Amino acid sequence: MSLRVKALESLLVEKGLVDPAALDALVDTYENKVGPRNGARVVARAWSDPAYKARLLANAPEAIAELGYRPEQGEHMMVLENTPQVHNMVVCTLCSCYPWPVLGLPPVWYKSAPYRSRAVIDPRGVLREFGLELPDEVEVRVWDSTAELRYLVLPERPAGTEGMSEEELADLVSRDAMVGVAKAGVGVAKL
Amino acid sequence: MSLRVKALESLLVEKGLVDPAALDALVDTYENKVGPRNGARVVARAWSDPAYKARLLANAPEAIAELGYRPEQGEHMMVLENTPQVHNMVVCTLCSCYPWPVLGLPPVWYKSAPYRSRAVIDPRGVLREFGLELPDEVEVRVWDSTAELRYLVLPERPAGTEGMSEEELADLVSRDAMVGVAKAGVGVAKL
Amino acid sequence: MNGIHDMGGMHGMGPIEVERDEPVFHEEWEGRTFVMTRAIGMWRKWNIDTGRFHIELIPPAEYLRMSYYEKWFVRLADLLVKTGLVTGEELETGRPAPGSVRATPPLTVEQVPAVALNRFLAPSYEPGIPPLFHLGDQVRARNINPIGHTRLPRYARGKSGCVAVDHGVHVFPDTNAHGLGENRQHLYSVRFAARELWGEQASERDFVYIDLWDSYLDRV
Amino acid sequence: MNGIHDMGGMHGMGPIEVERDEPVFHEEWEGRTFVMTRAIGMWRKWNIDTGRFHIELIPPAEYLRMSYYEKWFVRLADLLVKTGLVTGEELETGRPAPGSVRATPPLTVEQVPAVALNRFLAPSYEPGIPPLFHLGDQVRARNINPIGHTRLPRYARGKSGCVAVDHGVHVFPDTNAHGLGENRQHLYSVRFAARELWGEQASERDFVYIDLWDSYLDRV
Repeated sequence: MSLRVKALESLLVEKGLVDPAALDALVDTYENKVGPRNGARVVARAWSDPAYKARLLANAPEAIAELGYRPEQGEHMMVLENTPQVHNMVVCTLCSCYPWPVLGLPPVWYKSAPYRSRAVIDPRGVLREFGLELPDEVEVRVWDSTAELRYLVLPERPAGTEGMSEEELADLVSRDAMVGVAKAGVGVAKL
Repeated sequence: MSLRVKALESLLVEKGLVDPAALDALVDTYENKVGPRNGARVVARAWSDPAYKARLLANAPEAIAELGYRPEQGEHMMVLENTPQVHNMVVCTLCSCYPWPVLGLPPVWYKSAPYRSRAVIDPRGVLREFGLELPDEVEVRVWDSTAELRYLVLPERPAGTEGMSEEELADLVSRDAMVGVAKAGVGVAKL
Repeated sequence: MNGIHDMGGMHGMGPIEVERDEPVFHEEWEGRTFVMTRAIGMWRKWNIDTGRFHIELIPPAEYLRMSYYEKWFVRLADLLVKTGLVTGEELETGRPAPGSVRATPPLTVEQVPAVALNRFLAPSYEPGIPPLFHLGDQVRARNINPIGHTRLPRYARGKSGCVAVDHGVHVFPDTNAHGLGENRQHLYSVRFAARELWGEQASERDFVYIDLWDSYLDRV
Repeated sequence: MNGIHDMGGMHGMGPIEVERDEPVFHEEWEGRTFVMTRAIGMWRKWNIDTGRFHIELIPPAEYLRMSYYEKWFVRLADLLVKTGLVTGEELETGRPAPGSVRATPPLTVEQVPAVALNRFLAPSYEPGIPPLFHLGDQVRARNINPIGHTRLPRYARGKSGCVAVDHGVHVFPDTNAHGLGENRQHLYSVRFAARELWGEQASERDFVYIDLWDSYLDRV
C-alpha cells in the first residue's frame, strides 16, 4: 500500500490537485490537535458546571464551541447523558461515523465488523466484552449514527471526585467512556 | 489445496476411516452416473405420457424411481410445472441445496453468492442475465430450498416437437431449464 | 445465526458467471473432498444440520473468498477433530497417532450405489404429529435471531404469507444441528408475495416460496 | 443497497479486538490516504453521500478483507478517475498526461485549521420545510430495498418505533449520493424497542435509536 499511496500523492501534487504542505498540516492536526482529550475537557466542564451541562445537553455544537473545539460550520452534535438508570452507547452500523472534533479519529475496533454488527443486536454482550456488566434494570440505548448527527456520551461522574479540578476530572474520561462502552474513571489509557 | 486434501485422505485411509476404493466408486458415480440427463429423461417422459406426468406432479419421488433414479430412501422431491402463466425457478439462499439424484452436483453459478443473493429479490433480472425475458403478466415463483425438499422444474414442452421420441425430447432439456433459469429447447449444451 | 451465508436479498455480489460445459469437478481434490465427506458421513458422527452449521461458522471474509469445496474441506477437517475421529495432532502431522487401532471403514465399494443417492432423510409421514397449520392459512414468520443454526432466512422474518404445501413431518434443524433432538414437526412451503418481502419495487406477480417449519410460524 | 456494509445484526464477525494505546495512524500511508481524501474533497467533485456509496461498491469479500484506510484508498482512486480529476492512464503511470495544465490546489496550509474540523454539512434549521412527524409519533420504517445508496439499515425496515428527537432539516442521502438533488427534509432519531427489532430474545430494557428521514417513515 505504501508505494501505491506515495505514487498517487506525487501524481496529485504534480497535477496541482493537492498542496503537500497542506497535507502535512492536516496529518499534524489529526495526529496532534484533535483527540479524545477534547471530549474529556467537555465532559469535565459539564461535571463541574451545571449551567454548562444544561447548555451542552440542549445545544451541543454551541456548548462545545465555547471550549474552542469547533464543529461550528458543520457537524451536528448531540450529547447523551448516562445516569444510574440509562446507559447510552454509540455505533455506526453502516460505516464508521464518529465525532471527530471531540474524539479524534475512531479506533480500529469502532470501525470493525465485530463492533458494527453486534452493538445493535447484543449491546449488553458487547459491553461485557469491554468489561462493563450492567444491571438488568438499567435501560440501554444504542445510537446508530446513520445520518450527519454525531453523538458524544456524557458518562456518569465517578464517586469521590468532589474536590477535583477540571483537568483532574478530564484525566478520568476515556475515549471508550465517551463512546459509551466504558464508565468514566476506569480504563483511561494515554489519551 | 491439492496437497492438503491428499494428506488428509492418506491419513483417513491409514486410520481405516475410509476405503479408498469406495472413494473412487463415489467419484465415478458423481462424475458419470448422475447428472442432468437423469432429470431430462424424467421431463421427456412427463411430456410424452400424461399419466406419468400426473404421477410425477403428485408424488415425485415414486415417479422418479420408476425410471430407476432413486431417492427412495431419502430425498424428498417436488416437481414444479411451468406453464404459459407460471414460471418456477429454484435457489438455495442459505447454502446450495440441489436435487443431486436427478441433476447431479450443482454448477458453480448455482452455488455462487451472485445467484443465491439475487434470485429472491430480483428474479426477473436474474432470468434476464440468463437470456430469458419473461412477459410482465407471467407469475414468477421462486422456490428457496431451505429444507430437505428438492425441487425440479418441469419446463414447458417446446412447440413443434410433437413427433419426437423420448430420447429426442430429452435432448431438448437442459440443466438450466430444470432449475428454472431457461426454457427447454434452448441453450442445451453437452449434458 | 445471522451469518454471511444468509445472503438472500443482498446486493453487490456481482454478475452471475455461467461456465459452458462445466465439469463436475474442476480439480481432482474437489472430488476427493466431496466423497471423503460423504464416506465419513457414514460414521454418523454428525448430521446434515450440524454439517451445514459448521460451514456457517467459517468467518465471513473467508466464506466469501473460498470456493465451495474449500469450505467443504475446512468443515471436514473441523468436524473430524471435533468428533474425535481424528486428533488435532494427527491432522497436523498427517500420520495416525502411535498405537492407534485401525478402524474398519463403514462404507464399502458394494454399498456405494445405494449410498450415493441417499442422504439419510427422515420419513415425512407421521400421523402422530399433527400439523399446526393447513393449506391456505395466513402465517407470519417469527422474528428470531438465534446465534445457533436456523433455516429461517432473515429476509422472511416478520413477513406474512400463505401455507401453500404441507410437506409432512421433518426434523427441525435448529435443534438437530446442536444435538438437542430431532424435534419433528410439519414443514410447509409458504408463499410470500415479493412485495411483502421487498416492498413496492417488487413485481406484484412475483412470489417466493420458502420451506418453513411449525416452530417458525405464527398464525396471522 | 443491501450491501455487506449494512451489517447491523450480523453474527459471526468474531470478537472485538481493542488495541491499547492505539496510534491515530498505524502506518504513514494511512494518514496520507486520509488527508489526501480530505484535501481532494475541497474540489467539491463529490459529496459525502457519493463518497460513502463508493465504499459500499467495494465487492463484499474485499470489503471485509480490507482495512479501513485501504477502502479509503480504493474509493479515492475510483472517484478521482470517475470525476475526471485524474485519468485512468495517469493513475496507472503515476505521471500527469503530457500537456496537461497544472492546477492550483484549493486547500492551502492557512485553511487547514478551519477545514480540518469542518465537514460541510447542511444547516439544520429551515422553517420552510415542515416536519411530517412530531415527537412521540409512532412510525414504521419503510420496507425499501434500493440498489442505490440508502441510510435506512436493513434491520430497521418494516419495524415500528417512536419519534424521539427532531434534528431539523437535513440533506437526503438516497438522492444526494446520485446527483439527484439534496431533497432536504426532517431527520429524526427514532426509538425502537430491541424486541421489535430482534424478537423475544432481546432485553425489554434495550432500545436502539436510528436517525431516519421523513422519506423513510410511514405513520403507524
